[in-house]
Amino acid sequence: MESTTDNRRKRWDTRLLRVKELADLHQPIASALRFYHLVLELQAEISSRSRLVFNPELPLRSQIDVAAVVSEMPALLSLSAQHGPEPLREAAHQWNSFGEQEWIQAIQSALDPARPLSAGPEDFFPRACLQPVAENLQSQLSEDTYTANNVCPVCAGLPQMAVLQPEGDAAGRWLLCSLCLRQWSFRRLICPWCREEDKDKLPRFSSEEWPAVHVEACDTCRRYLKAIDLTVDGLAVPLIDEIAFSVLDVWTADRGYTKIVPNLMGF
Amino acid sequence: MATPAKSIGRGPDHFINRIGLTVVYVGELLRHRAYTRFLHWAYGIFFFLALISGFGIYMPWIFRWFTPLFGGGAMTRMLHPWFGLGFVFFFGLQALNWLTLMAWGPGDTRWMKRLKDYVTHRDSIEPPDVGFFNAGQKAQFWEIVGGCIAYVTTGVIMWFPEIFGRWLVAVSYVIHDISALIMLAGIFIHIYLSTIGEPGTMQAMTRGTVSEAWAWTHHPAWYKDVTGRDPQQALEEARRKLNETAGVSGK
Amino acid sequence: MDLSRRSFLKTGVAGAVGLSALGFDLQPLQAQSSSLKISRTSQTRSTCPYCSVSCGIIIHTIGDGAKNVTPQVVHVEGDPDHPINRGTLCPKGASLLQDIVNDRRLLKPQVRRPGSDHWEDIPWDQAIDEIATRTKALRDADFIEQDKNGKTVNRWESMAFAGGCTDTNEFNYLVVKSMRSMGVTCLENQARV
Amino acid sequence: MTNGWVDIKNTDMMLIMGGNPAENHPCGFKWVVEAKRNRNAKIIVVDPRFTRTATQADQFLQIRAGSDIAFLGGMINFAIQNKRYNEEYLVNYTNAAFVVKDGFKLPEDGLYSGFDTNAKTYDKSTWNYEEVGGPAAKPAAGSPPPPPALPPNVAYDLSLQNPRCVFQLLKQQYSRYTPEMVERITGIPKDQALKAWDTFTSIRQNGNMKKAGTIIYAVGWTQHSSGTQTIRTAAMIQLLLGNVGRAGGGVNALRGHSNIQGATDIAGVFDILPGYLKMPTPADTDLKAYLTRTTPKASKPKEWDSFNYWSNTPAFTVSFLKALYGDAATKENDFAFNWLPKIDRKYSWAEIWDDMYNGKIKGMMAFGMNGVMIGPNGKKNIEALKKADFLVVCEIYPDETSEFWRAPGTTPDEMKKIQTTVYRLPGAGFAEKDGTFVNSARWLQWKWAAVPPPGDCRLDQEILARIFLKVREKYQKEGGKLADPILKLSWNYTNPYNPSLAEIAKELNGKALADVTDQKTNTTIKADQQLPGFAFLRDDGSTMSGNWLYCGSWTEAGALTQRRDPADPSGLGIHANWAWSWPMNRRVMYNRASCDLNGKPWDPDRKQVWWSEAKQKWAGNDVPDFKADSDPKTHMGPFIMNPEGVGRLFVPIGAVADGPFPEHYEPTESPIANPLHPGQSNNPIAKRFKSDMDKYGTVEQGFNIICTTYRLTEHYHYWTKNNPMNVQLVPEPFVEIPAELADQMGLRGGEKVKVTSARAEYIAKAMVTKRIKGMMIDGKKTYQIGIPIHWGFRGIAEDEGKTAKTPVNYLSPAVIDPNAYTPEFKGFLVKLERA
Amino acid sequence: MSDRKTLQVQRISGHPGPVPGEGTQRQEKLCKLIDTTTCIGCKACEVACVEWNDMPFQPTMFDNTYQTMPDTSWNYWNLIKFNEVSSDDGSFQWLMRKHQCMHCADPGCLAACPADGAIVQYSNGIVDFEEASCIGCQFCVSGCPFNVPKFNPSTKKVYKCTLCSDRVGQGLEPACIKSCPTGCLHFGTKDDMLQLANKRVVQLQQHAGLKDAGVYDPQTIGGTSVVYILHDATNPEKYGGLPKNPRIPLSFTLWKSWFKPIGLIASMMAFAGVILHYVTEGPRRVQPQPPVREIDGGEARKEN
Repeated sequence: MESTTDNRRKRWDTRLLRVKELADLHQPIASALRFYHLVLELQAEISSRSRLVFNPELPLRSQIDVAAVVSEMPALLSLSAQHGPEPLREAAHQWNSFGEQEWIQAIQSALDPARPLSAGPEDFFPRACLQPVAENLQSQLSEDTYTANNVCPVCAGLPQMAVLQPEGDAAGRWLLCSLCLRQWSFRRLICPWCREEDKDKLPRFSSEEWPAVHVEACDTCRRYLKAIDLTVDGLAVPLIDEIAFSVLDVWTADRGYTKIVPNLMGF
Repeated sequence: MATPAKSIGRGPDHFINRIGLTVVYVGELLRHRAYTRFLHWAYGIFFFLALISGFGIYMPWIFRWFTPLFGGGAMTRMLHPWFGLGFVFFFGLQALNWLTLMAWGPGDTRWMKRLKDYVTHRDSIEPPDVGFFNAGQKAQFWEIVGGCIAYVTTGVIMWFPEIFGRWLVAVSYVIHDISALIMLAGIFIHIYLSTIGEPGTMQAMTRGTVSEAWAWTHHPAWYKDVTGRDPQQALEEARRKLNETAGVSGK
Repeated sequence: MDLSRRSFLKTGVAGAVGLSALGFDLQPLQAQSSSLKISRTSQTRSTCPYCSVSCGIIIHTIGDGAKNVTPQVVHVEGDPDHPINRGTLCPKGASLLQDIVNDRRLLKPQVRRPGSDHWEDIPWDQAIDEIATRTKALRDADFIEQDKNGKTVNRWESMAFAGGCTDTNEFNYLVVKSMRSMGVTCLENQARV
Repeated sequence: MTNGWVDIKNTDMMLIMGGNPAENHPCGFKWVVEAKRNRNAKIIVVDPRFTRTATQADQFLQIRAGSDIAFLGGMINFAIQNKRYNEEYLVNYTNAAFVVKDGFKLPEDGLYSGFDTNAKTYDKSTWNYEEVGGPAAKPAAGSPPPPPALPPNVAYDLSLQNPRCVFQLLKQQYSRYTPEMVERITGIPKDQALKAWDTFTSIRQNGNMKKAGTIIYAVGWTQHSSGTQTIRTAAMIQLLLGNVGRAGGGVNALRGHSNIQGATDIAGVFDILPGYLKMPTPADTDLKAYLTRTTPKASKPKEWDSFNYWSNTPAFTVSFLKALYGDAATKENDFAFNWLPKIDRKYSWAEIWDDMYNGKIKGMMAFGMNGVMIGPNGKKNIEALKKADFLVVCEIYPDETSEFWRAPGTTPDEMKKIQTTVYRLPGAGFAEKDGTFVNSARWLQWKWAAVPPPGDCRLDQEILARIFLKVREKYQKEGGKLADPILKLSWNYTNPYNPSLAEIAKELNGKALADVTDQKTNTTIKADQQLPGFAFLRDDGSTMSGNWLYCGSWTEAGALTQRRDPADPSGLGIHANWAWSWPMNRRVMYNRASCDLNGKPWDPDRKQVWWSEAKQKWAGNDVPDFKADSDPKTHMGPFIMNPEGVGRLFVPIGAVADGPFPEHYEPTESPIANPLHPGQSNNPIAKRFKSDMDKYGTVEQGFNIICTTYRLTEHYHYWTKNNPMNVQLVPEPFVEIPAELADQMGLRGGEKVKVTSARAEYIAKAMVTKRIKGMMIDGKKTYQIGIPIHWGFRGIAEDEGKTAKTPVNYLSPAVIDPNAYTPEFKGFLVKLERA
Repeated sequence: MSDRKTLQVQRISGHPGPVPGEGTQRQEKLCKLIDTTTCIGCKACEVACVEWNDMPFQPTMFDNTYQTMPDTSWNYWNLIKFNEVSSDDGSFQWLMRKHQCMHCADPGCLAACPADGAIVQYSNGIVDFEEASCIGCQFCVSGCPFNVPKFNPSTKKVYKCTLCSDRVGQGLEPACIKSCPTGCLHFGTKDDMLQLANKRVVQLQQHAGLKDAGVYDPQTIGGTSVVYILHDATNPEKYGGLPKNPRIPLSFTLWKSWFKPIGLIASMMAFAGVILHYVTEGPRRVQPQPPVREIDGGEARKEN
């Protein structure tokens, strides 16, 4: 158990370190990253407090202790109220005025696998609290073999980004779950949303400045995900880097594409 | 007027004796012909080029300001062997030039034994058997000859490490360095003695002449050889003259 | 709960004016985005043309976005998903880019005339027409409808077709169709040797 | 391959012989290493040279080129002597128990029964099974004897004791292949051979079926005058040991090129039609006669069942004819069967060149096929081309064939006399074309075009289509000999001048022309729909399919060849949703044999298929290569493509031309007389050519060294010599020479040597190596040398003048195997001198 | 981005005393593991190396071997060496070894290099050449027990494998590693690699009949960041230039670090000596000198 705790701690430390580093490098997104840093700190704490043992017989989402998640809510709301951008502050104040019942409702709504997570505060608050709890659960499962699923094989969540990792001399694609942050192997050159495989409909946009980030889009369903290429930048922490390159989300959105699921910072 | 030609072993008409012009004023003696002087400065320049570039390689963390003079470290390293070869070439000619003059005689051994007296200026002039070169000069000469051989051998080995192998290079590297250090020490003495250590010497390698007084003071036998006069007598005579003009009686 | 959830159901940045869904200022990002140099890459799954392991490869090309722009191959990588090679390539496969972009490629139809010691360029149409004319003349001269026993054989023995090792199934099938319909018996392929 | 590349990881034992996969298939070889690393699998490598593959071997044996059957026959002998077989598999899944006809004679003297010395052919009537109760009806006196056919009711002896049963004959045949005899023939010291045989057959110690062993080979076996029989010997070992049909087992041919498996399936070769249908002969006067001849009838012990899949030949054939001629093929006109060319002689590769040399062939089209380089006897091919009227070459690089008229050594005067017109058309490279390649594992993988062809290059299909349509146009306008097949050939492509390969792929799969219903499953395929599999093919003209074997590859569900799902839930390396493999996506052929008689997997850890009692069906991780609902109790044989339903240790009635059991024959050019039967040293029916340029060398003429040819990992045939990186890796040609021989010659590495065969000379630098050793062959010290084939007279190094500009295949002889018609590139005689 | 984050300088060449910032960041030692028992000599790693490092095409010549060239060169850092080895017992081996810089813990090149900062050892074990500081003296060539650094006559500098320090700095594995089709190359921390290697050695000893199989990680130079699994670790020489006990010549260690400065000081003593001489003894003047005048009652030294 101790080593698990250590691993968890290490995981959060890496993320915290990276978000700080990137906040200094990417001015246009710095304010969001600084706020994300605070959220990550809180998430790390939530993670250290959550000690559920995963039961492989049951769906992951049903194993989440909603009451425990609710108990994390005040800290997040006060953090958001203090440090969040103006509209989020307002939302935080508003949420503070709700009772626990509304929070439970919101958390359960965020846990509904049929509904994609949205970018706004109504999903931000529950999701920020849920992510570390769900991650702790899924990380108790060993790495699974390949599945063709475009939803998370553990919690059925939709992917919020892709990670390209070394496979032979090339880069294999993994998707990252928007809820439990699990990474699962998913093949290249297929749309993770509509399964389009026509290469002419699957453009990859990359900027010259950042060879390790790509926008993998689909012209059929007009959806996209960003991919962080660890075969180009092995120091990237995909979860964090994906947010740091949100400028590409802006660029892509301007061209009429929609992200499958926005990341926690709402990009 | 006599010339030192016979001591070189080549006739006065030998072509190298006709290179350049040396003006010998009254009261002076021809010490080094233009050819000799040219060689001296030629290898002198190469010596310093090799020295400076060599030290840039020897210890760049101290001598790193040397390398930019030659266009950076790599250029320095590339030029160094050529400087060395330049030095060895010209010094080689000088060695031929001076070979007979540098022959070691019994007087040289005696000179060496009284080296301390020489250093402490015990005698006002050198012993009468000191010829064109004294034993100290000869010793340095032969050290340089030895050094050149060491330089060339070890230098070539280091120049082409792929041919000679790493162990030979490793040894060469040490020999080359030691050789350079010895020569560096020697050069300090050489410069000192040819400038402020023995005033009047520098002229021998610039204009090529020395005063007669210089000659009987430092190389009495040579003085006697070229003028036919006894250096001691000449000294006494000069001293007398000097006293006369100054009106001061010698003791 | 009074929050009008649906009104937020747009994604983070699309359609947002000035602010992201959580309220981050988008202006700096928009400014930055307009200065980016973005290239559009196509990735094509192909198969290494060399040995019969048939390693999967992915060919990256840029420039397919715009019309009238010839795409350029910029990178060839092993297909990471391919069950056999799993993203690896041998020294031949690893240098496939040099095969795709190679200045030794033949670029124009050429003909060497009888007795000549050099190649001449020839327009495609003329080349095709000459070949067809010769083909037909040869067939008409040598086609055998019946053998000496009077059995129908409908064959043409004076023309040969040699197919290569990297011809696709579909091309080979066209060969079989066109050649067999003309009665060609001398149909062979690298597969034999 | 009966199995696949990834499947090699499942093996416990490998015999790699006649192939050098580490060199020629590095990325596939990964799976060999996996087996070694993860299963401690053993590798035995047998080769004339210590190859890159040999570096991975637990045991390496240096063999004389062309003596493989002797080594393998010795292994059969060893396995039988030491009972290294499983009786259940042997008796039930092979024809070991079948009784062979009286009158059949083993080749103690080098000849089987029925040899006709004058015609150099066999009368194969005795090469057959004994029928229970003798032949049903004697032919009436006077009438010609009917062609030999398999008896429907085969006599058998499950105790394997009948002296005429296949097993006993097998035992007798290979009892002559003693370790001592094998040593004399192969040069492998007998203790080494015994150790290797013991190791390989150890997987079947005490008949235990848990382990599996594979045999991996390539053209090191094929390119011999007994090539087919060598491979058959390997197949027999695998049948004897019960390795066929099993994960980690099988007989695995590693093909040398990206799509020659496909080219064979599609029948880009003279002797077959797509899907291995037989070519019609003049005797096939109508479709019925053809189908009667080519459709086998089940031949089995009465109590057993046989699926006899080839009984569907009529459906396959008619569907093919419908694909060829569409509406012009009707029941009334025998589906235009008569328009197909009928052949009664061979037109194989070497024969084509011989015909051209003899002035019989006047025109040639070569699409990506460099005949001058490929040889054999390449100089003859150049001379042949000089006699042709015209040559059309479609290539991407300047090649030797298109420039035969200025081959090095051709004087300007000679050039003036060469009257051949050569068209050189710039085709498209692989990255510019889509379409399917079939790999060694029978996987049809669609690839997509990444870029358009450069310059004025055209897609190959466009070039061919334009030529064909121009010919058709001329026939339309001018008429000519039998124009109908040309005019009525189905060519219904959206752009006929540049047919889309996707359309062709769909045509290959086939579609229903009228509604077709499968009675058993009660599914109906509507007219114009793609067929889901070859079970739906019909012989009444209601279906069409360009190649029945590919039926199921592009169904209504789309192109299965384009599937790219790497999932492998069983972990056996099956990857059922990655592309598509023939037949019907089965990844391991004959996988019914991976189960015991009751349908339970021999090895519960490697479950491929099994009989599901509950569903009364065969189920599996792989697609069962079997009749899905055949209860094991019916005793249907697993080898459904054989009329017997079982594997053939004994091949009846001349399916293999040179004998029902393989016999060792010396290569055509051999340093010794066959120690088994000096009177019949060579394969009696291997074909040699008789032109003045076809010379064959003997030891007496001074050709005393065995030469073999091969490829290097850094190069690909005659292609990468245009590629700077590969040229850098291995810049120049060389000749590998045993150090011992070089010492005798006073030759040092890097010096030039001249290799001379009866046909030509070859000059290159010597590579003096300890990797080839001198051998004692039948008491005679014998040396072998080897030459990689990659250099010719056009290429980066060649154009820079760095090579002697002679293709290696100037040296090799035109002798062909009687079954596969493959020339003997490996193992001919040369002399060696300093140049 | 996080340039060179994992590349913490541990020591640099030609520079005595503490290196600024040395050891401030604890770094895992990195290691490349090469399993020669599964290498098939396919040269995919050579191609990967050439391509990643953008090396120009260079004409090669056949040299009686399958090897691409006789030895690595300034623009060819990674070479499979093919070694034909006959043993006394008549057995034969064709040993293939991927030859490249070993990235020694005690790098002979660094010890030999006089140039300040031309050779850098990072704390993760990578030994890298800094082209800008290289003076092309080639002492590193002699210092290296594996004959790795190679001189480029046109740039006058020395080059070798960098263990893809640029890639490793970006958190990636070296280019060669990922290219290997048989998976005989591994990359990770030294501890992990040694563990993996030892496991494989046990397998080779127990199942492949290779009693002498072992790991090559020579301790005479403090171990290396490139470690081999050998079929026969008792005799690494047969793998072509793999010394059993690689050593750095004393002249590159003792001489360079101690005697060089001492020698320099000794030499400078001559300078001090002549100054001293001038001060205490004065110049040796030409005789006779004019008589000395008395100045302000002081007594000048008279000549004798």
